[in-house]
Parts: sequence; structure tokens; C-alpha cells
Amino acid sequence: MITTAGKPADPAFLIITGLALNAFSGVPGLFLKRAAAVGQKLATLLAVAGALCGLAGCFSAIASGETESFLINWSLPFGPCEIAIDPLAALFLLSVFLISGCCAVYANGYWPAAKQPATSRALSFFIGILSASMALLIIARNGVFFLMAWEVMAVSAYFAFTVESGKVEVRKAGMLYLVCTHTGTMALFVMFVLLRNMTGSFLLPPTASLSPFVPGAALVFFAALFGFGMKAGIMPLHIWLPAAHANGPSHVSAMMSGVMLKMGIYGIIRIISLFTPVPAWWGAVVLGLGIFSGVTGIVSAIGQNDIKRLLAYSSIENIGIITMGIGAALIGQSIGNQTLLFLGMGGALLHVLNHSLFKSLLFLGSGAIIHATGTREINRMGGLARRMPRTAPLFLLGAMAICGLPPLNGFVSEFLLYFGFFSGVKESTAPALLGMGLAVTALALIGALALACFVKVYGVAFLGLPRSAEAEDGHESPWQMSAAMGLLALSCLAVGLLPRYAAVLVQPAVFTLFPSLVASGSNISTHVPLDVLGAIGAALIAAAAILAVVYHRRLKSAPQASAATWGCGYLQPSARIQYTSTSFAEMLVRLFRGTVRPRYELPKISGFMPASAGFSSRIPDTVLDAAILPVLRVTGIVFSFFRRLQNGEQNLYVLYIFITLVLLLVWIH
Amino acid sequence: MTDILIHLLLTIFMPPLLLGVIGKTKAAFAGRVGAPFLQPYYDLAKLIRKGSVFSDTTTWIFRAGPIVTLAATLVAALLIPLGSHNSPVSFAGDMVLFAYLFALGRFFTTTAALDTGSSFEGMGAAREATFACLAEPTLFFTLMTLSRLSGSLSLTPMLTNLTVSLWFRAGAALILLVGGMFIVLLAENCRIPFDDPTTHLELTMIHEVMVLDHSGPAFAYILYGAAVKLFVIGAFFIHIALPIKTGNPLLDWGVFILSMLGLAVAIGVVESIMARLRLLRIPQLLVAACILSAFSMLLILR
Amino acid sequence: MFYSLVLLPIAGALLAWFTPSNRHRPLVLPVFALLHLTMVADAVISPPLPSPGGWIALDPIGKLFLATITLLFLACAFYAVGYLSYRQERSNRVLCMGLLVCLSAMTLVTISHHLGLLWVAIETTTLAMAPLIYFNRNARSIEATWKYMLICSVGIALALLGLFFLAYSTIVARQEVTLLLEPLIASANRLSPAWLNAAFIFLLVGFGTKMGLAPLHTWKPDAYGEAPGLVGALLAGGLVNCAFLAIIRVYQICMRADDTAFYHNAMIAMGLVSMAFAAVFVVRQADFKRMLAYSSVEHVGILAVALGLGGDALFGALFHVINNGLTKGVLFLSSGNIHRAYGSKNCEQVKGAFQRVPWSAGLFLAGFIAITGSPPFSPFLSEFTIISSIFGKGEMLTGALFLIFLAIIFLGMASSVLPVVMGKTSPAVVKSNYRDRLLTVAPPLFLMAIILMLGLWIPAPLRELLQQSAQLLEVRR
Amino acid sequence: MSEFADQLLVLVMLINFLVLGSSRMAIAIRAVAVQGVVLGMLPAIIHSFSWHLVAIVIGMILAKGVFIPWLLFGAMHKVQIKREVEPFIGYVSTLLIGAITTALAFVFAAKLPLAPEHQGLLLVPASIATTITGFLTLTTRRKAISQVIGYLILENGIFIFGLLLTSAMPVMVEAGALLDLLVGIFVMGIVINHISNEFSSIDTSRLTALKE
Repeated sequence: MITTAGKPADPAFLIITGLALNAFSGVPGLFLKRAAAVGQKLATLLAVAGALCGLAGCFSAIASGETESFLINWSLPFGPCEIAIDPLAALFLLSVFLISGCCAVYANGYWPAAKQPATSRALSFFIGILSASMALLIIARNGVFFLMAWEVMAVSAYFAFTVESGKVEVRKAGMLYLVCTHTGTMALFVMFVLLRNMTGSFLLPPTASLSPFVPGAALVFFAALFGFGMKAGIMPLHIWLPAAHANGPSHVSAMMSGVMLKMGIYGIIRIISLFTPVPAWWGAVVLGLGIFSGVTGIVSAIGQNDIKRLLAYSSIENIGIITMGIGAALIGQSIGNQTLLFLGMGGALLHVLNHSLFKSLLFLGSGAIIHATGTREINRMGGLARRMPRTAPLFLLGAMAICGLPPLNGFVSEFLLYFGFFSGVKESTAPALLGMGLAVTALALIGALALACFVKVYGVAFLGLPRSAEAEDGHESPWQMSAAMGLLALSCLAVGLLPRYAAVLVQPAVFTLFPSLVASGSNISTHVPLDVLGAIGAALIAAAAILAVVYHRRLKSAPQASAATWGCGYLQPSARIQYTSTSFAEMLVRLFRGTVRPRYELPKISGFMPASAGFSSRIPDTVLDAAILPVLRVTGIVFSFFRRLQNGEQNLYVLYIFITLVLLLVWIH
Repeated sequence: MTDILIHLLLTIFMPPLLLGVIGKTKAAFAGRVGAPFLQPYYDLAKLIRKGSVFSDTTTWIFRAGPIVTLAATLVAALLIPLGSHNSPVSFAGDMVLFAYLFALGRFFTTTAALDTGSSFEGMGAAREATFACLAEPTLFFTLMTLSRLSGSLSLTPMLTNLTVSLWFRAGAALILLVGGMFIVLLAENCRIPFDDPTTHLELTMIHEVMVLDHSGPAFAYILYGAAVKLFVIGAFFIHIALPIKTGNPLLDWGVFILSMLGLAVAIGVVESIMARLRLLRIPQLLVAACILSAFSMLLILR
Repeated sequence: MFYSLVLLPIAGALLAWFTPSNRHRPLVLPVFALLHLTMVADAVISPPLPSPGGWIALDPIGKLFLATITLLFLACAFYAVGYLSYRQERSNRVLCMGLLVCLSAMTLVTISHHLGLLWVAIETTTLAMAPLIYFNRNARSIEATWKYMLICSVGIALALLGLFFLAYSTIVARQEVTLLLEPLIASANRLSPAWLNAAFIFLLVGFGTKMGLAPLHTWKPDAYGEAPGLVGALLAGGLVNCAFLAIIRVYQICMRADDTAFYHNAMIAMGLVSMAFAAVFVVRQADFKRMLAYSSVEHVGILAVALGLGGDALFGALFHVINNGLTKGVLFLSSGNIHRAYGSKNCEQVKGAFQRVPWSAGLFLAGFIAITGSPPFSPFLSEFTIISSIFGKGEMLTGALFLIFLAIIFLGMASSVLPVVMGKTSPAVVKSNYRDRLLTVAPPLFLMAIILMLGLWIPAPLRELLQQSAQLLEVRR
Repeated sequence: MSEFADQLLVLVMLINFLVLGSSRMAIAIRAVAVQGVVLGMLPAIIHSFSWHLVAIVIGMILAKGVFIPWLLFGAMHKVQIKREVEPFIGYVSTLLIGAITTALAFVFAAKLPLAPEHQGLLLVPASIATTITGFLTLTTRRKAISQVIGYLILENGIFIFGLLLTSAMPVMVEAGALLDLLVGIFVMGIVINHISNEFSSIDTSRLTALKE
């Protein structure tokens, strides 16, 4: 139905082939009931082929820097349907294809069809649909078509992460997710309709073609923020996110956190790009939301003891960082600070890519831990580095990357953002200056908190002694899992060491968003010394290597001994006296208890010889537990009051008819 | 070229001297003769030759910790200008790298501590990570103030642009800034009143408790790394506190060395006349530093 | 031709009545349903000439409704064979006959252009349905039947009064006294406004009761809850649409009056109130068939709002008639299977239907996703059209309320449907040997396939038909 | 002629009060039967002769005067219920409300824009008053039989209005309407029977298992 056919080497052709392969990947498995393992292998093969195809398409689309669009002749009454691939779309497609390919490989080890035939079939199918629908929504240029892909994405993600629906918490998480995503989609309904009101068509207008000052534009903006923010998990719309990420299979969590959240970001960016330079307050709102989610997200993450919940909150934090970048870029645009515009948007976009790399890596890593120990509770882990020699360094790399440490990719994107914010501080005046100052401070605080958070995760889960029998029995995961993680880790390192090439990926997307910048002749590399950054990263590695060689020589030339850890005189230290996840975070949680509201269940100790008692602590979600649930509860009470209207008394029912009649008659009168 | 050479030599060889000066000052306050100025060098030489004991629990992280930390600190040392001389490596945005290199060091120090599985080292790691969260904003406030003052985004121009005359123009702001930075200097380098580098009492410490299990060359790396860190952050601090410039390159080097020694003496004095703070007070002091620097930024920006 | 459309099911009903074997009798249903379908297809493609006097004619609106009804009936007929073979212990004579009589009456509703005839046909559907609701013959079903009978009778009586008012308005205005649609439409702007208003109100309340607009919907949950699944499907997908068609006919007349603001507002208000009621009752609804009833209340509310809005929403409303009808078919048929498999329709007891009746559970879930307006199913398209028209007209408050109610209803339905389908069957629940069979699964699957197809591709003839129908409702001044 | 019609209509309204005020079911059933017969005669009085008219009159009288009362009496005997014990609103109050609504019906009818030939007739107020009486019975009485009676009264009210336009209504429709109503009542009768089988009572306030 595509009116303009693409050549085989065409980026659009490759991308659509990749998309179709992904969508189809789980289908053969559905018919291979007896041979589930074959179905899964086939699904992997198709998904990987789709991913390669799609990646090739993305790279060539970015390289060409041009927009290809096609009109599709569809029969739905919403005007013509267009799909288009521009560098911005290609950038987001990059993470879709990369992560879905990795997850498909990973699934073979993590969720082997041989062990779970029924669920693995469903999982392959829905993951295929999920990645295809994400790719589709990225290239959709008709609002209704976008919404269709969007909702298919939302629903297939639901089915993917609730495959183990026998578990209560999975169902609860699914329910929460479904309601939230549906609410968000409704906001998008409104948004696209309002947009249609402005343009007269459901086709997305060209970049920078709408005025943000006409009535309704602000409403579009807020509807987009709500609808897309709900999906992206911007605080306080993140309520579905922790439970959904925690309770799904890990590779689904990786897809959701690594890619699906970004669809929200994509939506926000795409919609804002339709407007001519927007007023500064739009940027301020976005920036404020970003700062709020970033700080609150990471503060909530630190207190978590469930490794996947923790990663989920950290996703909220990273989404916050991305949002900060977008907001700063908008402010930069409106105050005419080109560096800020460039680096805010460039940093945000690069962070989108980076986050999908390292967060997927970490989720896959957490999957490996769960595979090994069967628990998500960090407090029950420990000593896994010895038992999982392949996974541990990969996870460490991911943890370092997410903390934004050089020489990894997280540092590069955060560097761009810092640089942009600093340039704002350096040059701008009062209100924007305040915003940028806050942004720098927030980013610094987030960085330090993230570091504490991931030191805790890595240290408590992988290092020290096993805290439970499960951790004691931990084992390395199959090669497919390590391979998927290895590829992601490698990508993290590559972006960190070759930031110039990462900037090349992002650059065309920034130009697509702000066509006026093309004329300026500058690009990210002219603003930021990316080569030096890469070189310093290499130098750092070299320095460490030299020091390591020296150290190694010294070690060899002197006697070595091994002994138990020094217990400071304590004679029989057991694994249980180690610092735990809870105790590591205790100080920070206490510092931020206004935000995170920890709940402690203290043991009751009474009498002489008290029985054994337990202490547990839990960090509930502040927004969900303190705001949303009480409101829902009150609503429920109000509703149950109204439900008495239908109390089974027929007489009353007749009375309703009469009253309706009378009311209508009175109204007309 | 000469300046770079001097920079490298100073960075490599001077840091332990500062420790020696601090030790001597404290000894003087205590009425003792004290260890010689060069004692830290002897210690390092001794440690590097010594054998090592490793805990059964540890993995390669434990060994990598001191190495990476030292490497990161040394790279950071390349970014900081000493006195009025430019740093060997300077580029726009290097202050962010500067801050994050220390973060990298912190990451490895704390994970290495957790690698031992000791509850004490875990405690130290938790404290280190926690207090860093409070110190980090102060550093960035300072960086923002400096970049605004100098109109640049690189450490060298930011710091070398500071002059004595600035003290006359914006003295109040700079005093606040110096106060904030001094607190961060002490906290980052684990000096009294935050931490006591001389004791090895487990329950009261942050940094020292994390390295309890390290021995031999690794411990040498750690000690040396700590000294370099003190040197680097000290150099940063000196720029703000004593922006004295003579115009003569060699004279400037002298001024710088003297200032650094003076700083070491000052630290020694502080350590001698103050007691270590209660742990609960430390966050308060760090937040105070943060407020000082934020206020100073406001004064400059207004 | 018209007569055969109406009389064919009657012949079927007689055949069913006189078939002695309880086992073979249900086979009459699919045979006649197929015959009816072919005849309808023929009539839709080349509509026969209107009857002399214009009492009976097939306009585009009628075609739409007729096609929906016959499709739905076809699915129900096949389903009935499967269902009744499972319930051999009970005589199905009345059921088979009632279904066919109902089909006949529903057909008559869609083709009659005389309001009196229309009324008679609708009343006939009401009566023919009563014994079907009572099929299970227990205390709950008799209660439901009683309430259904009484409330609907009162409603339909009011509609009759409304018709009288309408006729009287022609007398007062000294026009030709008639209840024929076309003359009334032609003379609508000359009719006495006061009587026309009164007629509108009574007809709205009367047919609204039948349609299930809140707060006139009170019989709905009881009847839908207690009737067998296929009867529920016909009630929700067939009778509701018939009543809506009656309202559309009235609306066609009223839209030609001079001052139509009240009609618009009254429809929108009734629609929103219905959605609000549905929202209140769907939340924490313990009985999943009653929940479907409230979902039906919600959707008639949506239809009413869309009709009240006019403009683009009319296309959406008419399309939604098809979508809602067929989707409700899926939901009721599959929920009937689940009900059978568990011997209960309480969400507390019915959990994890995927394990017992995977196909039905899957269809129920898919139907839920469809009815709540998720792509790629067709209700999304119609609901989106309606929403876009609400906001397109700048009715922000209506739109906001509309969306809030939709969201609450989604929450309520999801929290009932998901545990039923996914969850884990508790060991305390009685084991049953009811399993999915071809005849009980294929019909809803067939409907689901249509919904999916319409969600992705609207055939050009259908689109044209919808547009023509919408134009009939459009006011041309 | 119209004066006689008016007198009959007054009778109809008085019967309304009788039903509202009586607790005995037998009285109510008979009263409604009488009301039906009276109404059946009305078309003959108002309109000129036609076969169409004859059919309606005979049909009405047979259905409302004979068949339905027979059905209701049958149901009543079967369940052994003679009186409405606990109405939602007492008899005196219902009578009072009935009186007020009847008065209001007159006021209201006077304001309606009637065709000139219908001005001053009692048909419209009687129709409104009877309809409301029907509603009143339906909402205040608990027993199923009483509710059927209420429904009948409601029907009668509507029928009275229909008299205004007998000439306008084609036979087929009118006959159809009549037949439908009749079948409706018939079905209700059957349902009542089943209710009494199922609950051994036809107190509809017991029929409240289905709610919310």
C-alpha cells in the first residue's frame, strides 16, 4: 500500500523490513505448540535479523540526514496517513532495534522455552509486537496511526510483563500499569484532536510550523506532557513504573525501561518540535519536572531493597535528566543561547541512547542475578561476583555508566548537559540563570546519589559473602545472557571512548528538531571538545593500566598471604553482620525522609529472654501511597454511597423514570 | 614546557610533603618533636616493598580499587592549574570531568571496601557515599560562581583569573566561598573535624575504615592517592583563598609552593585545635557549606 | 421482499415450535439466520423499493442497523446450538422461538418508516425477550424478568404517549396527521414546538428506557446478569440498537425543527449521566455479567452524547452502533462460557479462566480491550471520532467529563476482567467439565475478527454507507 | 355528546382515587376493570361510527373488562393475598398526593396549546391525572399485582390521550398497540405466577436480590 516503493538499500526499506521481521518473530512459535524451543530459536533468529536490518537502516538514515516520507493509502476516516523516517526517528529506532535484538538473544538463556513452553511462546510473540509497534509509532506521522501503534505498544507490553499472571503482585502491577497507560492515552487523544483543530488534519505538521501562542497550544503542550509523561514515567506520573518493571521478566523490563519509556520522551520532543520557538515558561515547566523527577527518583531508588524496583526508580531519575535537558534546550532557544539549545537537546538525546544501553544492561544483569538466586531482594544476595564471573564485571560497567563516571557513555551525555547548563549560568540573566543554576546543582546531587545507589547495589549484591542460601548457590548464567549483556556493555564503552561518533549520531536529530541551527554552521563538536574527552578517557585507562602493572610487579616481588577479613577483633564474624542494602542506605533515607517516607516494622521485644524477632523496612511509593490511593479510596466510598441508588427496589426504579420525565419537562419549560 | 614539567614534578612529588607538614604542625601543637617532614615518603617506600594480605572474601575489585582511584586522582591533577600557571590539560568543560574523576575514585574506594564483606568497611563506604552527596552541590556551586566570575568554562581560566583585586570588589562573596570550600576540602580529604586520618578506631571513621583490609603496595597507593587528592583540592582552594600573582613565572611557582605549605599548616592547626565532630553533626556542617556557597553564588550573580 | 425479511424468521419460529426434538430444534436457528443474512445482504446491496404509502423502506441507517443485527444474530444462532446441546435438560422450545420472533421484530424496527409500526415492533421485541431472560428458571432470573417487564413496559408506554404527542403536534399545527417519517421530517419546522418538545421528551424517556440510558437503565444489569449469554448478547447488541434507532428516527424529525438546542443538550446530558452512572457502578462490580450491563449503559451514553453533538460525531455514533453491538456480542458470548465453566459469575470465585477455557478467556479479554476503545479494534475508531468531534467543537467540559468517565470505567472494568481472566483458580471453586468447544468459541471469534478487521480497514461501501447515514441525520438548512 | 364523555372521565378520575385509597386488592382489580370498560366506551361516544371504532371498543372492553381482571383474580387467588399490607406511602398520603396531582393536571392542561376543537374538554387533564396516578401506584405499592394495576392505570391514562387522535391512528397500529399491551399484561401475569411459585409471595419488596 506504500505508494512510493523504496529501493532495497533504502533506509526506510530496511527499517520497515526490520519492523516487520520483529512483528512476525513470535508468530511461528504460536503454531509450534509441540516444539516450543524451535519456536523460540526461530523467534530469536527473526528478531536478530530484524534488528540488524533495522540498525543498518537507522545508521544510513542518520548518515543521510534526510527525511524520507511515504503516504499510505488507508481506509480509515482520518485523512491521509503518512510515515516518515528522519534522523530523530532513526535515533530512537536505534535503541528499539538494538535492545530488542539483545533481549531476543537473552531470552534464550533467561526464559528458555524448554522450561516454560507456554509463557515463552506468549513472551516471544508479545515482545515482537512490542518492538514492532514502538518502531511503528516512531515513524508514524498521522495522529491516529500514532495512537494505534501507541496503544498496541502499551497493551503488548502489558501482556509481555504479566506472563506470570498467576502471581498476585504481577496482576496488581499489571492493573496499575494498564489503568495508568490508558489514562495517559486519553490525554493523547485530546492532544491529537487539539492539534487537528490547529492544523485541520491529523497529519503531523512539519517541524516549527505552529505558533505556540495561539489559544489551545498550551493545552496541547500540557496534554502532551501528561500523556507522554505518563509513559515516560516523569514524576509524579511514574506511579505504575516501579511495580511494572519489578514484576516482569527481566528482559521485558529491559525493553520497557530501556526503550518504551523513551517513547514518551520521543512524543514530547516530537510534539514540541512542531511549534516555532516556544515561550520560555514551557521550557521552565519541563525543566522543573525534570529536576523533580531526577532528584526524587534517585532518592526513592536508594531506599529500595528490590533490585528491579531500584532500577525502575533509577529509570525515573534518568528520565528526569533527559527531561531537564529538553527543558534547558527550550529555555536556551527562547533566550537565544545556542550552546544551551545545542547541548541541552543533544545531551538529552544522547542520554536517551545511553540510558537505553546501560539500563537495559542493568536490567538484564538483574535478570541474571534472579536467574542465579531466584530472589530480587538485594539483602539476600552477596558474594555473587565469585559465582558469576562473567556477569559481575558487565554489571559493574553498567553501574559505572549509570553513575555518569568517565570513561563510560553516561559521562558523555551528562557532560553535554553540564556544559549546556554551565553555559547558561555563564551567560544568561535572572530567571533563566536561576533555572540553570538549579539544574547544575540538581545534576550534581543526582550524580552523587546515583553513585551511592549503585555502589550499594553492586557492593551488596556482588561483593562480600552470600547472605542467604540462594545466593550461596548462585551460578553463572548461560552464554546467551552474557552475550547480550556483553554487547550492551561494549556499546557503553564505545560511546564513552568515542564520544565524537556518538555526537555524529545525535547531531542530525538536533538539526531535524531545530532546522534553524543548520545555518549556524556549528555542531556539537564545535561547542564541546569531544575528542579531548575521549582522549582523557583513554588516558585514564592507560594510567590505570600502568599503575596496575606496577602493582602487579610489586605484588609478585613480595610475599602474599590470604586470611579472613579483619573483623576488628570480632572473632566469629558471620555473613549476616555485613552491611546490607538497608543499612547502607539508612543515612541517606533518613536525610530525605521528607520525600521517601520509609516504613519500619520494628520487632516488639519484651520480657527477659525474648523470642527471635524480625525487623523490616519498606519504602512505599510516596505519590502512589500518599496521594493517589487515598483519593481512590475516598472515591470508592463516595461511589458506594451512590450505588444505593440501585438497591433492588422496583418502586424506586419507576420513580426514577418519573423524575427524569419531570426534570426534562421542567428543563424545557 | 617548563611549566608543564614543573607541574608534573610538583604533582608527583609534593603531595606527601603536605602530610608531613600537617603532622609536624600537629606535633608542634602537642609539644612534640614529631616525625620528620619526609616521614610520609618513607612510609610509602616501606609500604610499596611490603608483602600483602588479602581477605578470602575479596575479588579483583578489591585490588582494582586503589589503582583506579589513584589513576583518577592523577588525571584530575593534570586538569588543575597550579598557581598562576596553566594546567597541562585544559579544555572547555574540564571542571565537570574534574569533579567526576573524584566520583570515579569514590566509586572504586567504596566498592573495594564492600568487597571485604566487613561490616565496618561497609559502614565507612555508606558514610563516604552519603557525605559526598552533600559535598557535591557545594563544589558545583563554587564552580558555577567561578565560571560566572571568569566568563569561562574551563578550570584554568576560571581559577587563574581570580585576582587580589577581586577580593576588594567581592570580598563578602569570596569569604563565603572560601568558607564553603574549606569545609569541602576537609571533608573530601577526610580531615578533622570530619574524620581522623590518624586513628584506626573503626566506629568513628569514614575513609580510614574503608581501607582497613588493604596492605602493602595497595595501601601505598591509597596513602599516596589521598595525598595527591589533598594536593589537588588544596591547589583549587588556594586559587580562591590566595589569588596572589607576581607576574614572574618562577616567583609564582614559589608563591604557590609556599601557599600550599601554608595551607598544610592551616589544616594542621585546625586538626590540633578541633575535635572530631559527632557523626550526626557532619551532614549539618556539609549542608552549611552548601548554603554558604549557594549564598556566595547569589551575591556574585545578582 | 420486505415482508419476506420479516416473515422468514416468523416461519422459523413456527418451525421451531413444532419441531418435537429438543436436540434438533436449535438447528433451526443457524439455518434461518443464514437465510436471513443472505436476504439482508441482498437487500443491502440493492434495496427494494419502499412499500406503498412509505411505511416500510430501507434507508442507509436502516441498512447499517439491519446488517449489524443479522450478523450478531448469526453468531448467536450458531452459539445457541453449542450452548443448548450443553443444556439438554431444559426445553428450548420457547428460547428458539423467542429468538426468531425477536429477529423478526428487530428486522421490522430497522425497516419501518412509520413510527407507530416502529413502536409496535419494539414492544414486540420487549415481549419476545421476556421468556428468554427467564430461561434459567430460578428465583434470580424471575426477579430479573419481572423488573425487565415492568420497567420496559412503563417505558414503552411512555413512548406511546410520546407518539401521541407527536401526532397531536401535527393536529395543533394543522398539518397532515401522520406518523410517517418522511412527511414528519418535511413538516417538522411547522409542527407545534411545545408538543414536539413534549413528544421528544416522552420518546426519549420511553425509548431511552428500552435503550438503557441512566437513570432509566435499572432493569439492565438484572436482565443482562441473569439471562443466558446469548440472550445478553442480543439484548446488548440488538435490542439496544433497535431502541437507539427509534431515538434516531425521532431525532431525525426533531432536528428539522427550528430550535434544536434543547434536543442536543438533552441528549448530551442523558448520555453523560449514563456514563456517570456506569462509572459509579462498574467500579468494584463483583458480577462480571452485571459489569457488562453497565458497560452497555456506558456505551448507550456514548451513543447519546455523539448523537447530541451532531456533525462529525454522527459518523462515529453510527459506526459505534456496529462496533458496540458486535463487541458486546463477543463479550456476552465469551462471558457466558466462563460463567458455565465455573458455575458462577462472581469475580471472587471466577479467577484464572485462562486455565479452564483459554479461548473464551482470551476472547473475553480481547473484547474488554476492544470495548474500552483500544486499537487495533474498531471501537477505538468510533470512540476516537466521537472524542475528536467533542473537542473539535470546543466542548471542553463535555470532553473532560467524557474522558474522566471513560477512565473510571476502564479502571473498574479492568479490575474485574483481569483477575477473572488471568488470576489463579482457587482450589475451592467447583471443578466443572465444561470446556471450550467449536460452536461456543467460533461465533464470538467470528465477531472478534470482524471487529479487528473494521479496526484496521473500513471497506469502502461501509464507509460510504456510514457517510450517507450521517448525512441523513445532518441538518440541512 | 361531549358532556357525557366528560362525566365518564370524571368517573375515571374517581376510580383513580378509589385505587389509590383502597387496601383491598379485589376492589382495586374491579375498579380498574370498570375503568377499562368506561374507557372502552368513550371512543364510541366521542367519534362517529366506523367499523374500526367498533373493533376497538369491543377489543378494549373484552380485554380490560374481562380478560385482565380474570387474569389478576386468578393470580390473587393463587397466592392468597387479599390486601396490600405495607405500602411505601400510606393510603391517606397517597390519596392526598393523588388529589394534588389531579389538581395540578387541570392547571397544567389549561396551559397546554391545544387544538381549538379540544379546548375545554376533560380529556387532557384526565389523561395526565390518570397517568400520574399510575406512576403513584407503581411507586408506592409493594405487591406485584398492585404494580400491574398501576401499570394498567398508566396505560389507561395514555389511552385517554389517544382518544384525541383516534382518527389519526391507522387501525393496524392501534390494533398492534392494543395487542402488544395485552400480551404485555399477559406476560406479566405469567411472571407473577412464577414469582409466587418461586417465592411463595408476590411481595416485590422481596425481589431485591439483584442490586448494584
